[in-house]
This record gives sequence, C-alpha cells and structure tokens, in this order.
Amino acid sequence: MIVPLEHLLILSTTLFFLGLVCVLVRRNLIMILIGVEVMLNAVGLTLVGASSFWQQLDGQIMVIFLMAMTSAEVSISLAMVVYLNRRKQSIDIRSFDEMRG
Amino acid sequence: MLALVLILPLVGGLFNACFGSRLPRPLQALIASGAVFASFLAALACWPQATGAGLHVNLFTWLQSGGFTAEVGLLFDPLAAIMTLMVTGVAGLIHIYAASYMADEHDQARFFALLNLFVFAMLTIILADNLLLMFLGWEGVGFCSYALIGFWYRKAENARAGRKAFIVTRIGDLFFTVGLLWLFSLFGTIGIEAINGRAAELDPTTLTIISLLLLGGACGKSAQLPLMSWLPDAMAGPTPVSALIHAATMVTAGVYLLCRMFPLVSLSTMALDVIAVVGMLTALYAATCALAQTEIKRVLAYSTMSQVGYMFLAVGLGSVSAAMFHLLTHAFFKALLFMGAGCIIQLAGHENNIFLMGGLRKRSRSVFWLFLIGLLCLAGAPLTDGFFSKDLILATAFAHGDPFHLSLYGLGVLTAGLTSLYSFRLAYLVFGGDYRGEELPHAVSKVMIWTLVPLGISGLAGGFLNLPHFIGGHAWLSHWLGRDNEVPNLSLQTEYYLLALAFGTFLLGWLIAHLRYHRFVEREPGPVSGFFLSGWRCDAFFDRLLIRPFRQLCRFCWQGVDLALIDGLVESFSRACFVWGHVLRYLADGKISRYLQSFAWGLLLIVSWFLLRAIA
Amino acid sequence: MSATLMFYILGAIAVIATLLAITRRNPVHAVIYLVNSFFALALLFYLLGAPLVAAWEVIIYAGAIMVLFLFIIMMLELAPGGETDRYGPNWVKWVPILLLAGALGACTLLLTSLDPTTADGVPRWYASPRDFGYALFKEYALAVEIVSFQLLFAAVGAFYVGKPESKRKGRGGEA
Amino acid sequence: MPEQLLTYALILAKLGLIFFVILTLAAYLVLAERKILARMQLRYGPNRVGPFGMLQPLSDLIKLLTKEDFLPATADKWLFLIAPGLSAVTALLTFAVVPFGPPLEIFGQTLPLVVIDLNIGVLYFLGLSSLAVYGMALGGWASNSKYALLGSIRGLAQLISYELALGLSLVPVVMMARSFSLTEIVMAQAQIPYLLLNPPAFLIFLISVVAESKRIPFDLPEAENELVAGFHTEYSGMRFGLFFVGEYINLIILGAMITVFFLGGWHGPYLPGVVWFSLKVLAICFFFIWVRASLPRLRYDQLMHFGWKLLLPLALLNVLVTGAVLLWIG
Amino acid sequence: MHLWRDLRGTLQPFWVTLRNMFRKPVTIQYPEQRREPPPRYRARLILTRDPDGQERCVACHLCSAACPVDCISMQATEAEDGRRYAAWFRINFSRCIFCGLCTEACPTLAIQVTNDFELAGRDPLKLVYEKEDLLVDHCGQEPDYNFYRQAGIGVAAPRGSNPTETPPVDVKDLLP
Repeated sequence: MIVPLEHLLILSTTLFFLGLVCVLVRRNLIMILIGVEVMLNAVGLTLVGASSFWQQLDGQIMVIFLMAMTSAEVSISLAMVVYLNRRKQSIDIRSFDEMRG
Repeated sequence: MLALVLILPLVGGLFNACFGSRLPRPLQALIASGAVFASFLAALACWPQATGAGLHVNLFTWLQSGGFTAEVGLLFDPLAAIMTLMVTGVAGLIHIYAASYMADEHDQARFFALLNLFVFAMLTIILADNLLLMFLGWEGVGFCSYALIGFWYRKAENARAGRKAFIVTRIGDLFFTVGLLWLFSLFGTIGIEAINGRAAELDPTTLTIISLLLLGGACGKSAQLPLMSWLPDAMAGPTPVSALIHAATMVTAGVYLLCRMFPLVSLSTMALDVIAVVGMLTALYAATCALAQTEIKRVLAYSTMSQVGYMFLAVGLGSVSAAMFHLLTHAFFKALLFMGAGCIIQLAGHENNIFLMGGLRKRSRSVFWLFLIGLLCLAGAPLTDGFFSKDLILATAFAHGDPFHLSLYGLGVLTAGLTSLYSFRLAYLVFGGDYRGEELPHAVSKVMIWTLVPLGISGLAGGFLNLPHFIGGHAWLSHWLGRDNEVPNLSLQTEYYLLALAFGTFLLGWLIAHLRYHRFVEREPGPVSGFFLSGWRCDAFFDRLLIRPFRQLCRFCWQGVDLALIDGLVESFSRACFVWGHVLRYLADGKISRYLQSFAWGLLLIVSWFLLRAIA
Repeated sequence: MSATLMFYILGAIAVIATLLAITRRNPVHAVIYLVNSFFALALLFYLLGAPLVAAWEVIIYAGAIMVLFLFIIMMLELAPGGETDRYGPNWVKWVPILLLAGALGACTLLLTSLDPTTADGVPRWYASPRDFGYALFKEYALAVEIVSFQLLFAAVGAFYVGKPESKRKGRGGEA
Repeated sequence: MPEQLLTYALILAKLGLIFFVILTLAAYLVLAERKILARMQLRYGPNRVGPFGMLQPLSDLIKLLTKEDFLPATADKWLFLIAPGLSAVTALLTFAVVPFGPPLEIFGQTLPLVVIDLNIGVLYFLGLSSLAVYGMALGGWASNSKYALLGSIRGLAQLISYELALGLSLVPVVMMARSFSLTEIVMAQAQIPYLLLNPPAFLIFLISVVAESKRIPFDLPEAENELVAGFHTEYSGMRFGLFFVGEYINLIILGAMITVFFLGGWHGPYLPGVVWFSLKVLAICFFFIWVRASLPRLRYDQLMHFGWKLLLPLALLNVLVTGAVLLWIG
Repeated sequence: MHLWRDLRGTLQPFWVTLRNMFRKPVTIQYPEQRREPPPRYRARLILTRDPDGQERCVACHLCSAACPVDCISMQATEAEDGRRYAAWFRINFSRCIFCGLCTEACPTLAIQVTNDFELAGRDPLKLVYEKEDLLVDHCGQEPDYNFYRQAGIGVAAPRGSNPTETPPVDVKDLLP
C-alpha cells in the first residue's frame, strides 16, 4: 500500500487544473503550450496510477502512446509557433484573431 | 531456388531504382541484365522439378483475415516452367539489346529499374499459385507498361499513349477483379489449383459468366477486341519495351491466364466459343489493319495483336498446347522482329515511317537476314516455327469439323494469307528498292545485332519443339504439358492438304506483295486503306459510342441534377445558415483564449453533470 | 512506509514546481521549473511501478520536448526584457479563471471521493520492461503502428510548416 | 537492517571510488589529449610541470580555481551559476549504471562491480545524456551573449538530432541482448561482442556519440574559430573548469558506453575484467582524440543533413534488418 | 564515385595523423635547446662604435624619423671639435617592432640589429633602453667603416684639419 488512490487522483487533478489555468490565462503561445504539457502529464499520472491500482499494463501503455502523440503534437505546434512568429513577429495569442467569424 | 527466380529481378530493379543513378551507366545495364540472366539460370535449375503437378513453394503468408488467407506461394508446373524460361530468356536478350539501344538516353537507371520490375511482375503472374498474387503481378505489369510506354514522358503524346494503355487495360482488369472476387465468394479460396479442381461444382451459367469475365481481363491485357486500341499507341515507348512488353510477354499474359484457368473455362462450351470468335475476329481485324500501316512498329503491333488472336483462337478451340506453342514461337520471332525494327529505325536515322525507308538491305546485310527470318516466321513460311504453330491451330480448328469451326478455319486461312501479304509488304518497303529517306543512315551497334542471332536461331528452330507426328515429330511440347490428347486427330492425307493450303496462302500473299510492292510507287491511301490505317476507325467509334454519351450524361448530371436541383436545395439551406451565422459570429470573435475558456466552461458542465448523477 | 513519504514529498515538489512554472514571466525559467516537475513525476511513476514510463518521461518530456521548447524560445529570442514581458500574468484577469478552475477541481475531487473504490490503497506493483514490451507489441501492435504513422505525419507536417514561405511557394504548395 | 546499511555503505564506497577515479581520469585525459594531439602535430605537448608534464592537470586546476569567477552584468544570474554544475553532474551520474567488471567474490559475498544494476540501464543512460543538453543550453542562454546563444542553439539542435540516432542505434543491441540492463548486455556479449554482430549499429552509435560529446568534427556548439568558444564563451575560472571537466567525463562515459554496448564490456582473455574494461575505455578515448586530430569540422547544414538524412534512416533500417534477422533465427 | 572519394577523404587523415605520431617532433625545446638565429636576424638594436673606439652615432635623427612606431628618441649635441653625438639616446623596446628600418636609414651605420631576441620582461618600463644600455664596445657587423674618417668633420676647422684627423677621401679620384 503506497497511498490511497484518492490522494493520487487529487495530485493529478491539481496538476491538471494548474495546467488548465496556465492555458487559459497566459497569452504567450509558448506558455500556453507549456500548460498543455502540464495537463497531459497530469493525465499520464492518472493513467499510471490506475495501471498500478488495477495491476494492469494498459494504463502504462496508454501513457506511452500519450507521449508519442505529445511529441507529435509538440513538433507540429512549435513549428506553427515559428511560422506564426515569422508572420506576425509576435507570439501573443491576441495577435492571432483572423479566425473571426 | 524458385523464389530466386522471382526475387532476383525485383532486387535488381529496386537496386537500380534506389542507387542506379549514382552508378556508372554500364554497371546499371549490367546489374539489370545480370539479374534477369541469373533468374533465367535459376529457372533452368528448377526445370527438372516442373514435371507433373509441379513444384509448390510457399514463401510466406501475405494476408490473413478471417477465413481468407492469401499466401505468397509459387507454383512451378510445366506450363509455368515454359513461360518462365521464355520470359526470362527473351527478357535477358532484350536487356542486353536495350543496354546498347538506350546507351545515350538520360535516366537509364529508371529504364532498367522499370524493366526489371516488369520482369518481376510478369514472373509473379506466371508463378503465382493463387489469383490474388497473380492479380498483383497483373497490376504490376500494367503499371510498368504504363511507365515504360511513357518513358519519354516529356512528349505529350507518349504520356497520353501510356495513359491510354493504362486505362484501357484497367477496364479489362475490372472484369478480372470481378471474376476473382466472385470466384472467392463461391469457393472461399483463391488458390488456382483449388478453383480448377472444384470448377465442376458450379452451375453452367455462372461458369460461363465467370469465364467471360476472365476473358474480359485477358482481352484487356492481350489487346483483343474490343479492348485492343491501346496496343498500336503503345508503340510510342522505346523499342526494347515494345519488344519485351508488347510482343513477347505482357500481351501474352491474357493467353496465359486463360490457359491457367483452362480447366475452369473449358467447362463452358459457350465461353470457349466466345473466346475462339474473339480471337479469330481480332486476328482478322489486326491483319487488315496491318496491311495499311505506315509505321514499322505499328505494323508489328497489329501483327502482334493478330497473332495473339490466334492464340485465343487456340484456347477457344480447347488446345492449350497449341496456344502455348504459338505463344512461344511468337515470342521468339516477335521479339526478333521488334528488336530488328529497332535496328532498322536506327539504320534509317530514327525514322519510323516505312515509306521513307527502302534499300536498307545494302546498309546492313545481317539486319536484313535476321529481320527476314522474323518476317518469314510471322508469315508462316514452311519449316519456320510460325508455320508449325499456326498450322497446329488451324488443324485443330479443322479437326473439330462442325460448320462453326470450319468457318473459323476459313477465316484463319484468310488471315494467314493477309499475314503473309503484310509481312512481305513490310519486307519490300523496308529493304527493297532505294533509300528514300532524308536522314543519313546511322550505324547499328554490334551488340544489338548479336542479340538478334539467338532469337533468329530459335525462330528457325522453334518449330521442332512441337513437330507434329505425321512428319516424324513427337509433339514434345504437348507431351510436356501433359496434353497429348489435344493433338488433332486427322488423317495423314488431310494433314498434307492442310499443309499445302497453308503453303499456298503463304505463297499467294507473297505473290501479291511482290506484284504490288517490289517496285515502290507513291500512292495516296485510298478509302479502304485509310480505313485500315486508322484501325477500322475504332478510336473514333469508341469516341462516339462511349465517350460522347458519357460526356452528355456528365453534362446532364452537372447542369440538371447538380446545379439546378442539389445546388438549389443546398443554396437555400446555406442562405439560412448564412443568416444564422451572422447572428452567431459574435460568439466566434477569433480570440483563442476565449475559445479555450468556453472549453473549460463546457468541461465544468460535463463534470458537474457527472457529479449530480453520482449524488443522485 | 518510505514509499508513502516519498510520494507526498514528490507530489508536493511536482505541484510547487508546476505552480512556479506557470507563473514565470520568462519562458526559459518556466521550462526549467517544468523540467523539475517532470522529474518529480518521473520518480512518482517509478514509485507506482512503472519504471519504463518513468524513463520515457525523462527522455521524452525532459530530454526532448522541453529541449524543443527551449530551442524554439532561444531561436525566437524571447529573452527577458523583450516584448514578451508585456504579456506577463495579469493578476486581476486571473481571478475568474482561478474560480473556474477551482470549481472544476472541486467538482472533480468530489466526484472521485464519491467513488468508494478510490479509498483503497494503491498496491505495490512493478511492471518489468519485458512484460511491458510483450503487452505493447502483442496486444497493442495496431495502435503502435497508428501512432508511428502519426509521428511520421507530424515530422512531415513540421517540416512543411517550418519551411520559409518563399521556398514553399516555389515547390507549388499553397500558402 | 544492518544488511541494508551494508548495501548502502558499499554503494557509497563504490560511488566515492568511481568519483575519485573518474575525476582523476578526466584530468589526465585532458593531459593525454594535449600530449597525443601534440605528437600527431609533431609537437611535444606539455612537458614542463613535473616529469613529462604529469603535474600539468594539477597546475591547471590551481589556475582555474584561483582565476576570477566572472559574472557578466546582463547574465541571468541563477541559471548562469547552475549551468556548469548541471553539465558536470549529469555526466557523473551516468557512472552509476556502468558495470566495470565481473562481480567480485569477497568474504563469501558477491560484490557486483557496478553501483546500481538498474534493469532499465540503457534508458537511464539515454535519459541522462538527453539531460546533458540543459547544462549547455542554459549556460549559453544565460550568458546573454550572442556567441554563447548561437553556440547553445546550435548545440540544442545538434544534440536533439543525434540523440535520435543514438537511441535508435541502441535498439538492436537491446533486441539482441533482450534486456535493458547494462550488466546483462555485457553478459550477453561473453562470446562475441556486438561490434562484430552488428557493425552498422556500432558505427551509428560511434558517430552519434562523437556528436553527443560535442567534439570535432561535430564541435559546432563551441567552434573556437567561429563562435569564440560557443556556449561557454562568458565563463571563466572554475565554472569554465566544470564545463571542461564535464566534457571529459562525458567522454569517458561515452567510451564506457561504447565498451559496454559493443566491445563486450569487461570480457577478454587472460587479464582481469576491470583491466580489460579500462583498456577498452582508454582505447576509445584515444580514438576520440585521434578523430580530433584527423578530421575537420563539419558545416552546420552538413551536420543536420548527416544526422537526419543519413544516420537516422540508417539507424531505422538497421533496427528493421536486425529485427528481421532475429525473427529469422528465431 | 562520390562515396568512395568521401570515404577515402575521411579515412586517410587517420593514417596521416597516426604516422606522424611516431615521428620525432620538430619542436625545439627552447630554454635548453636554442637555435642559432641567422646572421641577419633582426632583433635587439645596438649602437656600435667605429674602429677607433668612438661612438658612431651623429644624432642625425634619421633613425627616429624612419621608425614606423616612433620608438627611438634622442637629443643631439656637439663635441668641441664640432662632431655631433647624441646626448642621450633611447629606444623603447616595448614598442619596437624590429623592422630594421632604422638601420637602413642610419648613414653612419651606428644603429645596428643583433640576433639577441630574448627581450621579454614583466615591466614594460624596463624595456626602455638608454644609451648606456645600447652602446656596445665593438663595431658590429661593419668592422672597418668609419664615417668621419671618410667625410671629415669640418665644423670648427676645415675638413681633415683637426688634430686627430686624416684628410678626407677625395671621392672624385675614385673615378676613372
């Protein structure tokens, strides 16, 4: 018995909402992506904890997939950050509002 | 060992495709032709195992899903063995020829890579023990043919010819695919032997339809009526390609398919008759077309079509051995003819038009004699291989004895006469008289001529493969294929009459050709020869029959259905959306953080709903 | 017992480091704190019996993804004192979002606490790399393929997006 | 409990021993490099301090320690100060998993000659080597100087790129040894080293390792004649020394890793395992020095092309082929 | 074959370096082993005397004018017989670049270069050489040359009439 599952979930929830706050509040694109990373890690923690709790490997495997997807996501999104910065000379999220309806 | 036969050309092709352009030119050619020759040797080594039911090799399981299993398995029975030897042998010679012919081209590596891949695909067709793998090779052959016809893709008409070949054969492939899937759904297997073994379980109608579907596939690949129009255009490709693909190998794939599936096809007399009729009509049609062509390669293309028509006829007559015999002999002399034509074109300074040739006999005696051997074989001069194989087919037709087959026989004889006529027309126009072209003739490399020699010898001697009994032969090929019973059972006297008749048509054709062409006279093409020249105006016919109505239909769908009906509906709908969108656009202000916030609110809603449900 | 203690210590480190990370003005500092947080998480994974995941966490997140972030930050010269400073946290703006996040967090926690199974402890467990590999490549082979394709597409996409516009037009792609 | 204490004590003792040996070795590696490089360039190299210049490292140390520790005015203080330590520590930590000899039998107890035999040793090594980037990157960034920044940007890109090939070239090794544990990998090479079984992997690993150690021909992050000294331009005194020593420790580590993964670790005839191991590591170190004497520096785009367009596909292909062969053998 | 060329280009240097490793280094271990500089080596400057043992320098300032880094300075003065000499003469060796232009300029061959190159010092001021440091007791590289013997002094008394003087050389009688 390491800890009750509840504590683990509390930890990952905290991390997740810290990431969410970062995504919602920051205006720097890079910081927003960092927030996304935090959230993804929190999810990973939940998965590993669940995997440990039920003693099944599936959760850990999901984390590996999560990581692979994350690296794909990060490579694309950072390339887009570079691209956007090239277009606007800025990475403030407020300067990208061309998707206005 | 058998796998080696298949893998070597693949490896050679891939190697050339990947690294070829970095290598020196002679090495590219060496790799390509070396791979094919090695494959030939491997096939020779496998030869002794090809007796009876043949050698069965299962390489690996390709697909497995549910009850469906596709093995990559090879079947090396007598039929496949003969084809394999022929394909690798002829292809090897053509590779060497091509090394010399294409020596000054760019992209030699691409050429040889494709050529090798083509050989690989062709061998896949031949050696496949199931229909799916065969289909793979079938498509591979189609693709390589497309890429090779359009090898000089910078010229629009070459690219168009490649496209045409691809699309037309694709129509045939569609029939083949449908037949394949149907067979699978009926038998639950795609193994050729299994299907052949259980073919008798089918009811006759289904059998006939499936046979006809297979015939459709074969027609596409082998340029038989009505899918024949791509072959003459395919002559836009480099000459070695024409020699390899459009003479010796690919066009015979259809015949091979029918021979492979013969136990199935032969159960339906109706299908056999259709095959015979298609073959005969094609043979006649192509022979008439060949009479009027002005380009040397197009003449040969039509003659190929015509000869393949004979093979179909043979299959339709139920004589696989006759078809295979003619296939073999045809491969030899047609490859010889095409490669000789390549030499002639070079001699005449890259001129295709036979009316601008003439007198080439003096330019190069060796080319003249070798080409003449090819033409004699084609025309069916006695004692050449073409004579024996064609005669076997005609004798088989005659031996059936009923009016239907007798009329086929009559047409066959007529076609043979026409064949002789256009062969000698070609000979006189190209070699007789004086040189009429403007370009100074070029020299032809020794290598090219030397590669013709083995083909010439086999053209002369190929007939001994299957010498009929009545002149002391043993019909070795029929025996080897295990089809002794197919040898026509005619009295000696009839046989001699038939031979004499064949000889007579040959002589008659020669005589007409001699009278008409031994002295060159410039003639405007008359209406008949113009009709023949354009291939009975088939392209125009197809255009009117298929393409224009299709266009009309498309226009109707576009204007009537799409623009008026659907667009009207959609537009009114979209107008409504537009109005609504104007209202809703205030929500989407492009501020990404606001979007993200609304995600969060949504999340809150979802979570609280879960919470409420959990409490309740 | 020590594992339990370690868990709480590492959890605290992770939360504090993350908190620091999301509040930094300077993205480089944020990245450094985040790497700390990831380390704590990696050790947590190890504690929870996932040594392989822990190693990947360090290699992929700390070693590759964060390095990528660092690289981009450096390349775009988002140095402190640059224009990015203006976009620093604005405390008044944080209040509603903090409330929102707090509400969400509370809901989630309530939800988890309502589930009786969560009161059970997480048992000690250890997944050996061998088992892990078998599970990954036997049961999830298809998913592995799909994810690998995803990575390939991502690489191609990143390459495309990252190319200068002039070059892209030259190659016939749309803007 | 005493059992556990003994284990801890042993680990500490081994750690101390390794620290001592490694730091000395690193110091003398600097000397060796200078000497060997000099001889390859027809010079003598340092030979003044002590016999054959053997005390040169000591005098270098004294010099570095007594020099002014300079802090640029615009530097990011905190990061500037920790970066050198980071780069040295990550290098040192890797030694924890290096098995440098066969298990010893002392007082009836087996004493494995490795600090910790992690069952994910390979990943531990990869993780630490990917973290080694941070020391360099942060040091360069924190200096707030354009040479340093350029150096660290180059270094980041280079190290990320070659990390991939490095990791992928180890996949065949893991596949053949069927284990992530370094000890087991060495054990698996008792008969025949992987150098002979899988030379492409060795070659890729070797090249990526040279790139990883930021040495010629891949020394773009610190290219002296373009970027002054690249990421550590602004460093002086012992902080520079830490970078410097870290680099040489890293060299030894990578040598040890090559030895473990490809040269059969401590296996060898006649001599005791530890000796074999050190001989192999020293040979690799000599090779690195030799490379430095022989090859010119690559251009940056060449470096990137080489990494992404040649090494990476080759490594992937190698994984594929090795897998196929292993499957075939069964 | 690019591949072959590249491979060779990569592997050949290894052989070159390895081969050189076992050669004898070309380094001269300086304080213990010294290389004899060539006779015309340009290093520390000296002021020489003429064969009679008198200073050659006539303080004409040509050397200081020729000096590209202006490291020579002096003050001219006259002896009773009107012969000029330097009251003080100073060369700042921490500035001197040893170009030897001064020796080219010197009409009396007084200032000359030597091959003594060991001029290092911790204090730059110690590298400022005064006349007494510069003046040597020999004639340097031109042992026979005596300017006044040829030219005469000719300031207080006519040329060649001073007591210790021989009459000047009539340059014209050298002509054919």
